[in-house]
Amino acid sequence: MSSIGLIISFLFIGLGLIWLLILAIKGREVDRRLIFVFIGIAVSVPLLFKISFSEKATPIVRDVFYKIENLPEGSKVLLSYDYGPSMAPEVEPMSNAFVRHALTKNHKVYFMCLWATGQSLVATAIDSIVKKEFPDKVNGIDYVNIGFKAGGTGVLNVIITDFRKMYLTNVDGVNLDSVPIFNGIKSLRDMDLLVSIGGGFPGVKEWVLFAGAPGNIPTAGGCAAVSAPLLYPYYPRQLLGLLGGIKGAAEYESELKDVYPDRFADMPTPGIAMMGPQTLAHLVVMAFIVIGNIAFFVTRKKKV
Amino acid sequence: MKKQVPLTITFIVGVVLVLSVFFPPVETLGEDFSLFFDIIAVFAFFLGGGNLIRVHTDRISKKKKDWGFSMITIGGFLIMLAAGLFKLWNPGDISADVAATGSLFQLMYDWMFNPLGATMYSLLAFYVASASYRAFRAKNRDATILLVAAFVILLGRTPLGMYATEWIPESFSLLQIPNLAIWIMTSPNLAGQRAIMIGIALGVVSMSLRLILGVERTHLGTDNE
Amino acid sequence: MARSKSISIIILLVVIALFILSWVIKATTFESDPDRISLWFSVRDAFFITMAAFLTLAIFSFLYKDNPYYKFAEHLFVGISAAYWMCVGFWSTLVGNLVPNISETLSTFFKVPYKGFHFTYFVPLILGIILLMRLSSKHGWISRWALAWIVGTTAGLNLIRYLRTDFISQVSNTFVPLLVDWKGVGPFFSDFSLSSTGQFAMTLSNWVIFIGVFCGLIYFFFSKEHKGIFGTASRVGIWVLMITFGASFGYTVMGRVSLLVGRLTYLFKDWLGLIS
Amino acid sequence: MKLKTLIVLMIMLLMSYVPAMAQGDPDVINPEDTTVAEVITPAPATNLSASDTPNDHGHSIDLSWDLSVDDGAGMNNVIGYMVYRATSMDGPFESRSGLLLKTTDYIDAGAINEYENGYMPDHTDYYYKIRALTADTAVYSDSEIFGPIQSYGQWFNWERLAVLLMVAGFLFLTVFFINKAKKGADLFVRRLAGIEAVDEAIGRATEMGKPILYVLGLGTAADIATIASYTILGRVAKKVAEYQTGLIVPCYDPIVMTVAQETVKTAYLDAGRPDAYNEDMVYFVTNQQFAYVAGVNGVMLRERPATNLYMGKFYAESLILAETGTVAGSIQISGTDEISQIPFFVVACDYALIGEELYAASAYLGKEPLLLGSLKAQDYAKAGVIFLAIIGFLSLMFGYDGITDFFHVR
Repeated sequence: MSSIGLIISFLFIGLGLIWLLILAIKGREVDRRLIFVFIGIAVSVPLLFKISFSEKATPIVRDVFYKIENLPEGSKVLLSYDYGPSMAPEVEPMSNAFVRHALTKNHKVYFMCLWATGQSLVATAIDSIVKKEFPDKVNGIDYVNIGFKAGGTGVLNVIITDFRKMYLTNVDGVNLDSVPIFNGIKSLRDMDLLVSIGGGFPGVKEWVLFAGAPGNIPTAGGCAAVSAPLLYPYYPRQLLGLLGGIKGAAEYESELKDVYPDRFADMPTPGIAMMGPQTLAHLVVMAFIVIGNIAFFVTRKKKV
Repeated sequence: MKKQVPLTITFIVGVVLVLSVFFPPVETLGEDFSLFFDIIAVFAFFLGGGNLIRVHTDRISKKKKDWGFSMITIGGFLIMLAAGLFKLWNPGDISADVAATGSLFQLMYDWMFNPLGATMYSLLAFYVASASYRAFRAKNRDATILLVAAFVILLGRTPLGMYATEWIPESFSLLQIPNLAIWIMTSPNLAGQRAIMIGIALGVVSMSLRLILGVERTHLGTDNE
Repeated sequence: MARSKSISIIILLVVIALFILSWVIKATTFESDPDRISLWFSVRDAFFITMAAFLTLAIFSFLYKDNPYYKFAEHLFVGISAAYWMCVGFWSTLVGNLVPNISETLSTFFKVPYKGFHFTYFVPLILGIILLMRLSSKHGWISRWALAWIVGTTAGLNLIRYLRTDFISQVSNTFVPLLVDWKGVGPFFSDFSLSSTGQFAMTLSNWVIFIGVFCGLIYFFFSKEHKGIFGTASRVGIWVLMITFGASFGYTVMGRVSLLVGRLTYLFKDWLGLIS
Repeated sequence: MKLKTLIVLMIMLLMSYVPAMAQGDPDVINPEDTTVAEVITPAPATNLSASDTPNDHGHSIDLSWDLSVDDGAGMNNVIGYMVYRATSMDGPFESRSGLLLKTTDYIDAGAINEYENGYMPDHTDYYYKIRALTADTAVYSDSEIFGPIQSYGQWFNWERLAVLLMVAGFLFLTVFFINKAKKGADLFVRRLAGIEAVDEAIGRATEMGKPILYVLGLGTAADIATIASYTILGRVAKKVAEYQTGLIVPCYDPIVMTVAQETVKTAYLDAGRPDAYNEDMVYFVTNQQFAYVAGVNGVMLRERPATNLYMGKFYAESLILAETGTVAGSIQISGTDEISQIPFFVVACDYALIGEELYAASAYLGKEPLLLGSLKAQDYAKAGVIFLAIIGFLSLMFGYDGITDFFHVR
């Protein structure tokens, strides 16, 4: 199935690109809608035929993985969902992998979000992953969801000194003092690891600047590819590791599968699956750049 | 007078906040002010909502071009507002989460707001391609540098880059495309980012000073009304 | 003209027919679903799933050209999103943070834990009301006080924040040794290879970062003409910036494609059921 | 005499050393002990000391101690520590921390306000002890009690001295150059191609009889980039009023909208055309990123503005806007301080202001001596950074890291 898809898509795209090239050499203007069609095909065909390639974790991803892996059992890990549904396809595979990994290692997981739109995503994660795959984990003891507060960096400024100044209750309306997992937890400084997943503002950068660095708390992140270059300056000093875009997610997933081949044999790997369309789309974009430049030089020569 | 009072307020608030950082007894002032800021922002949302209604009713009443669509805006706005403020179809009581599962608010969020936003965002995949076709051309030296850097990174993000340069021995592994891509990201890219960051930080500091000192005051409008 | 109008009406009818068709088919497939306990739920969910697919396609149609379906989606989106933020702001900030600090009666009404009366919370309340005075043409000018407060807060917080985090940390990170005695490799020049983890690569990186930041900053000098050595350095600065921009652009393509994958997955999987 | 003293000293030294040797040498421990280690009380943590946390507002005490010799060595039965506190020597002691693994310090901080849970009053005597715990909850050992100790607030945070010095230095530079400019010194400012293109673009719009679209971006009123954008908007609006071109300013943030209305109104007044000002020029679209983009896209294709100006904070929508603007055939000038978006603007727009240039633009446009003075101060600060960086790497080369330490400010 996937090899047929591969042949079809390569044939389709290859012939199309050759045609584009001929147009370019003739010096004709190419309609942008034609370019859109190519991208559409390059993305949807691998999706329909499930074409995927193998991945290997890079150091920056391994650093995050082995931080969670090597924390002693029962460590407190805070996951902040700092993204909205629009960014979810790219970063949700990461947050799902983090949740699975942390719960498998029996860490205590604290869910929160700095984006209002993150609330429903946390709820989905708890319903579809925690409750289904880890039925023995108890809300309030093994994990808790404290939800969203408006204010972005303002929230971080407050909870780095005191959670209870900002959060009176968890999302179910239970006072934090009656939630066992919050016993002895005053502020972010009591966490063993902060993980922010998000690409916009506030996101990983704000977690580093307003929580991780001032509180000296280990901070890791997962972000959309677009913000990854911005975060490299903080790695490895203030940010212990980073998952950049879907490639980072795919690497994390493959590492998880390698280390726990039995536990996660049937784990869905949206990250790895999504790398198929990625690769083809990249090839198409590169082909466009090359053809665009040929067109440019041809027309310039004609003018001269 | 109408301008002096605001300038004084800006000055006092700014100076107090700057100094509060250095004096532990008032250190938390910044926190409180951020919190206040959020509360004021919510009041502003009502201002925005009012403006939205005004603009669109105006379009409808004057039968401006596309006025029919303005009715859709107002309709969507009112339904969503009612669903959220009155917690329609919400399984819980008044203390329940506004976006609780099953509520109209959550349904509209999940099936309208969310797909619309995600689709709008995904248009970028097409625009990235059209922009790279149109604009990545070796017109001059600067553009060529930009083009080459982008190309190497793109190659590095695909298996193709690895296959093409796998033959390069370990002692020259920097020249392998994936490594070169990472090197570009962590060295020249980092330098560029850093220069911009330092510049921006200084720009922000300088701009903030100008605001506090009242040198920059366009935003406060004028005295003669 | 009349012909194009009749074509667009035909298209509209086809779209409506397809919408209803999808709605009905989805509803019938849902009927066997145990999660949806009544007919109402299957009809409702089928409507929403079809609606989401319709809106997705409506937005995509913009790639071809501006059209009534895009206009519909756009106007709907503007309306519901404006209301969304008002509701979230109302419940999470006003009810969640303001009410528990100013009024016990309101706290009981909204069933939020009362935190005691704090008069400082009247500052944002009053400023918020002042801001709303804008709606009055006579007393509109007073809203500037609230704006002045906001600008003062912004300036005060940002001044320190940027100085402390971005400025100082970035400057201190630029302090790198320009001759790298790379861990365990030995003194400089003992390992002269182009290995990506080697000493030479490390040293090269540090030099590039140092010179890059140096020249980049020179480019941002505004009060000196870029001539002579200064001009050369500024030109190198532009090159470094161009590499940065090219690299960021190339790196981002991946993220953008992911988003498209997400939407297409919805269409293919959740709506059409083509893939599992 | 001397010899005698020496011998006594030697004996004392030897005596004090012998028990230490016995304790420190793991071989001395009877193997039988380790098998029953579970029930044996471990050695306590030692050398507990406490002091008021420096550079804070009080209500907090720093603690430090040495690990129990049975932690990770010896009988190896200590699993962690807990901090206990009391207000008198005899207790009652209450726990102040969770289980701390392999830890030798802790900051015991309480709430600052009396009405809050866990309020920790200042100027009160506290007594601390550290409990070394084993896997068996009934088996533990306490350190010696340390106390009394009081917490109190400080007036100045010395850790932040470097920041204060920098603020002061920058303030001095700014005020100095502003004064110099006031006295009439001619301050040069380099060309900013993007800004020079603005006037031209407004002219073009007038010729074509089409409006100008000014997008303030996604910044809130709390973003400096947005404030910088107001100034440019003011200037553009004034030109637009003079030329009687149309102006469209769709806003994302209601507060920003308010300020923008004020700015545009003022500009029309200044241009002497208050009658031409219309409230609908500046309007609120919505507070959601992509809904806002959808709306602005619609405006671009329906109103076909001759010129699009994007100034302020932009996120992912930058490229959607710029590409749609290209389709509409508008001239596009952009400026943002959002680093991740600059590349898209550089690639897709006709002119782009890069980062700091956006802030400089407002000074450049006004050509006011006051603003130019502050630009000069900025440049001096940049020169300072370069100078510091050179000093920094020179000192690192000679193995001195005092300078880099100075910059590690909390």
